[in-house]
Amino acid sequence: MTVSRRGLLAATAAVPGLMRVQDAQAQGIAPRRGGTLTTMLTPEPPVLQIGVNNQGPTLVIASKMFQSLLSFTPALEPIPVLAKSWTISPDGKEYVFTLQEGVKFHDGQPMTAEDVIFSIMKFHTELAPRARAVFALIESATAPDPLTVRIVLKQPFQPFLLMFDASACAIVPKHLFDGQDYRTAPAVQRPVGTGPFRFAEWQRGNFVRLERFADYWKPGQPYLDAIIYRVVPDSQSRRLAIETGQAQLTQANDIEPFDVPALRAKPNLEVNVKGWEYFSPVSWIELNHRVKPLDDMRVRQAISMAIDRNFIAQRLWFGVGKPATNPVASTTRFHDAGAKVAAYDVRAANALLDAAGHKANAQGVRFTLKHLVLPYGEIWSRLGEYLKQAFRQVGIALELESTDAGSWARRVGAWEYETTINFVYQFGDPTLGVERTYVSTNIQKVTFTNTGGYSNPKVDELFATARGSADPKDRQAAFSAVQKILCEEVPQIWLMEMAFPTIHDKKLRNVITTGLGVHTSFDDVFLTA
Amino acid sequence: MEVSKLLGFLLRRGVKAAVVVLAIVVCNFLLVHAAPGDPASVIAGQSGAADAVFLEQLRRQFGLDQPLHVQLWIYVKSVLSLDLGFSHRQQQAVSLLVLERLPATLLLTGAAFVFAVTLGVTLGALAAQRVGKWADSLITVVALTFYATPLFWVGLMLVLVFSVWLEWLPSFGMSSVGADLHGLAVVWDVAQHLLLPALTLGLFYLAVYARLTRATMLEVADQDFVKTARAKGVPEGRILRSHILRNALLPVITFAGIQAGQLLGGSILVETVFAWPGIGRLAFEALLARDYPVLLGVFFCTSVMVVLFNLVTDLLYAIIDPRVEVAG
Amino acid sequence: MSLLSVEGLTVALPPGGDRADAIEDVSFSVDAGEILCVVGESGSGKSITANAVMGLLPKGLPVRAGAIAFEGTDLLRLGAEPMRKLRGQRLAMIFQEPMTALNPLMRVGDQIAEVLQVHGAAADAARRVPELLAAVNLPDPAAIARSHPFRLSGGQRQRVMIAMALALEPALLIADEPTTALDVTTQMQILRLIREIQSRRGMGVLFITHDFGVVAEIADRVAVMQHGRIVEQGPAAEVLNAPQHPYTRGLIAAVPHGAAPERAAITGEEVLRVTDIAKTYRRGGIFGAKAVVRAVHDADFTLKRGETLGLVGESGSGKSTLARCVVKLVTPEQGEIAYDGTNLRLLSRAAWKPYRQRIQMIFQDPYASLNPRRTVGDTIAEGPVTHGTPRAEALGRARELLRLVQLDAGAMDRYPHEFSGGQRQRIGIARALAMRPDLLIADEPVSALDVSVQAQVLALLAEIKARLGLTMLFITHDLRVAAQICDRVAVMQRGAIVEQGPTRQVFSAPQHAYTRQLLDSIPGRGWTPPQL
Amino acid sequence: MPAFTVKDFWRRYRRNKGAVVGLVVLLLVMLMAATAPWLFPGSPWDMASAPFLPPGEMGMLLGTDSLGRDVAAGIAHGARISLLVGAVSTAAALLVGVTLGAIAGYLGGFADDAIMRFTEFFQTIPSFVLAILLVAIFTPSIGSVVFAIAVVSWPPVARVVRAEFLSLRGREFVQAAEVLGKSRVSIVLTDILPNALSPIVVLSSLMVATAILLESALSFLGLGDPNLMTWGFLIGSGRSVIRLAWWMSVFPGIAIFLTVLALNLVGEGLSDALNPRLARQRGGAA
Repeated sequence: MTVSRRGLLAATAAVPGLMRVQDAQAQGIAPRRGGTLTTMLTPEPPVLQIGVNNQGPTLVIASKMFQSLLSFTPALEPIPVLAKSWTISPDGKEYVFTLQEGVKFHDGQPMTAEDVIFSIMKFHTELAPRARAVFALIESATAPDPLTVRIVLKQPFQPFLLMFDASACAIVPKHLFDGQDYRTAPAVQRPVGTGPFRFAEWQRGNFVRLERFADYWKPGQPYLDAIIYRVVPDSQSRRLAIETGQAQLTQANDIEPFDVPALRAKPNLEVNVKGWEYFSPVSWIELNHRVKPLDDMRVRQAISMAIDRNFIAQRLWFGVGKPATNPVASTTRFHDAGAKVAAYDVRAANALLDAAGHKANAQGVRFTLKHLVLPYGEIWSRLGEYLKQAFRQVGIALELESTDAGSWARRVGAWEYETTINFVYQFGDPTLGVERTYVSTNIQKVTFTNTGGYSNPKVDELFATARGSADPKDRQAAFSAVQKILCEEVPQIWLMEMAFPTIHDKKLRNVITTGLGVHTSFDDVFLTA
Repeated sequence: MEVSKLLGFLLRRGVKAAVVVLAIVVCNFLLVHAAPGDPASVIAGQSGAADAVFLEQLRRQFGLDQPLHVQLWIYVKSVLSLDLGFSHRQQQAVSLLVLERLPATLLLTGAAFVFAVTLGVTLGALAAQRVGKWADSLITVVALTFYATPLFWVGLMLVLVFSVWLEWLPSFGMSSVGADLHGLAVVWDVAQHLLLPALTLGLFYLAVYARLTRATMLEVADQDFVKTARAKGVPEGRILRSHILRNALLPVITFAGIQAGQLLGGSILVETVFAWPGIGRLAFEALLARDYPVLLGVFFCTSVMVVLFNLVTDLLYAIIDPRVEVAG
Repeated sequence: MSLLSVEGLTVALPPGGDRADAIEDVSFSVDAGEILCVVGESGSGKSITANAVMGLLPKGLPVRAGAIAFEGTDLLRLGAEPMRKLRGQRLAMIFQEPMTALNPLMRVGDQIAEVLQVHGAAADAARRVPELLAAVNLPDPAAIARSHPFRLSGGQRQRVMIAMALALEPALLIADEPTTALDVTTQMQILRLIREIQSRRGMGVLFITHDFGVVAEIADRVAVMQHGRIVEQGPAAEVLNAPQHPYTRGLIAAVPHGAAPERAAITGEEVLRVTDIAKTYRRGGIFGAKAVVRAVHDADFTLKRGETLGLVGESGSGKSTLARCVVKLVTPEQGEIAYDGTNLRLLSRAAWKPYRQRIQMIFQDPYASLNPRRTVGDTIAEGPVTHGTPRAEALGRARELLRLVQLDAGAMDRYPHEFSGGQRQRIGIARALAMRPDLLIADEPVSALDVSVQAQVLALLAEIKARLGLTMLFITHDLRVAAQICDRVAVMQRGAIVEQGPTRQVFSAPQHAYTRQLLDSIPGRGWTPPQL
Repeated sequence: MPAFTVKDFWRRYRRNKGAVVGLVVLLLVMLMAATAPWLFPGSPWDMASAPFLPPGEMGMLLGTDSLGRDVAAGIAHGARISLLVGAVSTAAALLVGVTLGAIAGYLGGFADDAIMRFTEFFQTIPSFVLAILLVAIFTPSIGSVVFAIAVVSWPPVARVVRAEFLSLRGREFVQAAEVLGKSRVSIVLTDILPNALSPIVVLSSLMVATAILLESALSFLGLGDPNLMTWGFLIGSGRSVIRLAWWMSVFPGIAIFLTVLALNLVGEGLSDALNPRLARQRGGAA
């Protein structure tokens, strides 16, 4: 399986987005120009410039204004966006992208290879940690002509193309940023991209309004006149808004899982949990290995066996998302279905703990652990309460600590916790999104590194092999081996392959067409009459 | 009250208020910075990816690499020159952020305040007039009910009834976005959005005012000068209006002055339930994101408002009650 | 036909009161051009009578029987609206407390104008208000009319009240203790004013008072009330000089005699010497304008063992402040308070403590001077216990003291609210005596008491003083009381002692103009209560 | 200010029917709190049945919540914490408020000025915002919630106590105590404080009510102690599913409402019974 061939294949084939429109047309529904999409946003993003801020809500809005070279199908195949086509050298080190013609920024300036190179080499490299790590591998980036970008890597890096989604490497106008402090440049307040919608108005605390970009490079598109993102901090108000038709779309965290069944039952609404394949967040109980007895593998295994993941998926998330079996999500490349954590078995868990020498006291308590509840919404509090009960069954008293986002991030970053919940985007490839949590070289006092402090030289070695190899087969072998080890040693207790419900009015079409779901440009989204 | 006296009073009170506000600024600064976590770690925690360089960059940019007393000194200096600082998180001047949100809060709290005071005083007066009769009992029971019910609960119930079941009023927001309204239509639109939150916020205080007015009216009605008025043959209605009510309003005004400032705090809950884009929520979100300059800006703003309200109250009091010298 | 004729008026008390009716079978009449004084002690029902005539009885007090005929109309059968129209127009009333009887938020002129407005004479207001204010001898009527009540003195306010009452030239003026809250000099002015206006206009006046001096000063006829009944009525001269009813006789006997008896000069050694004391009150903060009140200055006096010195003066003259300086309830800025040669002013709180046993104080208000949450026994024993006397012994002494002040020993375990005003004052005296003091400071000890009780307490004080050989500093505003009890008096005015000397000498040959003014203002000074 | 015997007091209190009802409700709530471990053995966090059971189904009197926990058990156990939070934070606020108010009112002068400026300062910051800030700083736990509520509730106490002390300080019986040579501490504790108790008692009953409301508001914003079952927590977790399971927030809402109402009624009854002016009025005799 080579990416280059698939990429070329995709490039020469029809664009999937358009295919969907054609599907619609085949059903007798012509894309209709006009109409304003009102949707919501939780929480309100601080700025709308990708790179300066890469939080979820920022990505949702900014992906309408900014584009990158590629996008990805649910199976994570690349789809051409600003890159019309591309080739990859057989040694996996040289990438040549041919850009779309006639692409203009919202300020009317044409987008050229210079903008692409600036975005990669300067803008994102400086601003974004994720880009910085990968783009450090680039030896040179040149523009033989205004519509061609040639990138040479120092070493092969097979997941390289996955970095060219708008969420990772949005193409920004060089002429508005070059020579300035990127974070404070005026363009940050009035974002200028190449996307189908341009920034119109932002009343903080109230709404963000995007309007149709008339000079968009796809003729006739986008179909919508405007998109309004309303800031609605209360989940019940959001549910009301979608129910009463005040909004036509909800995404990400907008709707709490327990509201999903009721909304599924609404005839005018469609509930979709697809569109998160690129991110594929996996949630887990994050254990701090520095805290005894969490350094004991048997204890971790016992805890893992004490958790009823089906209960969590069904009762807490109401079927949005599914139980995790493995550190690599089933939607991420190189997932090995053969590697599985031990099944839910309270008796075995108790036996394991007995064997590990943790005797229960008179109250039936073996030991006490603290749990820092993830402060990202009520559902995580419910999860904490469930875990408290589940741990109790195996004689572990779990003491909940609630906190706010500020304290949570600091404490996890400073390793000042015993257990907590975390969920992490996988970005399509274990090298990009899984490795960082388990390799000992990434034990740092920063969130989203190996904050748990797990260390296994064999695991380090396997991840390194997979990272450096250009051959997917070798990578698969290494990843399979590492998944087996991790399932055995359970450095973290994986809970769910998460998904988020995208709920929209049935009149709204083409909402989820790629593996990025609502984080795409919406240039083919339309409202039927 | 002569003009020179008034000016002197304003000057004295101004100086005093400035000292109080400055003390609050310093205290808030220390309090806010005592909270664990900083904006950089929050951003890192929410970006899905971070590294040490990233954190270091952010902290340097936010000025968090300086010692705390230096940060405090810089902040106090800038506040003294009426510069509330810059939110690096939102890439906006704090004064802009706060001013952008302030009108919404003022509208909400103002409407709730006016509603609570006018209706509360009216009901309280009515109850006092009919003390012991069924109207009094009814008003007392209603007032107690609102007084004892959690604010957010009232909000939820109102939404359930008026937005969900009856579908009369919008359930959240301050205006219909994108409806492209002009002139009076805008006012009407905002008024519709305003009704439920203002009612929610106002009902509690309505109860307070009703009870307070009733109690003070009964107290005043007992006083000698009311008897004097009766002995003069003044009709009961006039006694109520120009003798009892006027005197009973004094404690109501005092209370209103204190409470107007607290209203800003109470609006956080209502702003959350109704997605009202005001400074209460701005502060709450800023707190969660450790956006110190914004949080401090809101605190500064609210304490200035409270001080202003107190000043207005004192002036009003001095106008109504000649006994009060505006001596500070 | 009388202007006002009350026949068999009975007003019920709510159930649970100490008697069934507030007033019972009250009959009297007032003619035009006549002043009828209704006199009686507190609780005798005199105010209720007045309020019944005005139709201003509180809801809880219904009229049970009787008739009130005013100019031939039965007021009790009159509807609310016609009654209202009568009030202020034909019937007017003034009250005891000029401080609270005016609306604090309304200009004085407006309050007077209101009477005219509500009775359909609004057009006259602008002209009449200054006229009325002038008629009650207020200076600069226009300025007064623009003032708020708080700007006026008590006397001025009472004049305003009278002006308001007279606005529509009523036929009957009801005055409910109109001078009780005023200083003697002001009281005399107001009494004269009422008398003068009444005779000029031929009004009928129903004058309620508890003070026989006032009665003697102003009354044409007198009705004496006790426990809600009129026990005696008749022409003033008759009732005052030849009272028939035992109650009236008792009351009149209790009135202090204005004349000071001849007393032997006290020759004991000097106990207390107060020199060069100054106490100044400052108001206003750092930013506020300062107001300075010189409460005491130039008030030197000495006190010999066994002597009673009376400090007399009107309210605000500084006599209480001076007394409080002596016991360090107030700390003067300068001066010397030499007690047995020690300057008390300079002593610390701890160093003062031993002197607390030797200098004690009796307070004015029998209701406020006892801790309501403490039994009488504890109250009396508290002082000795504080100074180290064993509790049992202190309680034993308290029991004795109760007997001394003529209270039952059963009072020990009861609380102050179960006692009458006079009884409480006795408890206060017992508390002071429990310390076995040799200097007693009595701050208006009888001014809050009814006249009969007042006489008893004064007699008790005199007896105890004589028995225990106490030295006493006696503060009073009532010159008749001072005359009766003091060996020497010192007259205070605006913080300074303007004259002092043996009581008889000061009373018979006052040197200072102010002293003369005070003496002239004693109500009923022309009347010598008969020896009964 | 007259002192009352207990009998006297009860006679006056009884006259206010609402206050009697309030007292009965309050006693019932206390009884429920006291007997919760017997009424609903085990932890209120236990999943007792299927989630989202409406009231009455499968033996669940008040229904179950999103994890199948018994709402009735939650309310009974929550009563303990809500009352505890109310009582402890009020006690703490009283301690601070009474101490500061007493010092300010009794000593006057500079101490008074300094304390009152300090109090004003606290009253200038909107109290709810301050409470949120404090809970966030000290991380949400029962301790920090109680602390935050106490910090924002003491200023009114200090003001009331100061006013009382200021007025009582000048009373003659206090001066009498002074003249007897009693120490300052003894005067404050035995002469002034007992006579200032009435308004303090009335105020505390209302403060307990306010504290319960504040705790629920903090929980509503997700700032409650995650280990403790409180009414605030119940509503906080129930409000987002209010349309799916109305009983989850309605019943704890009613519990708060009734308790707060009862406390208010009791407060009013106390105020009537302890206020000599009112008592006199109702007594009738002029």
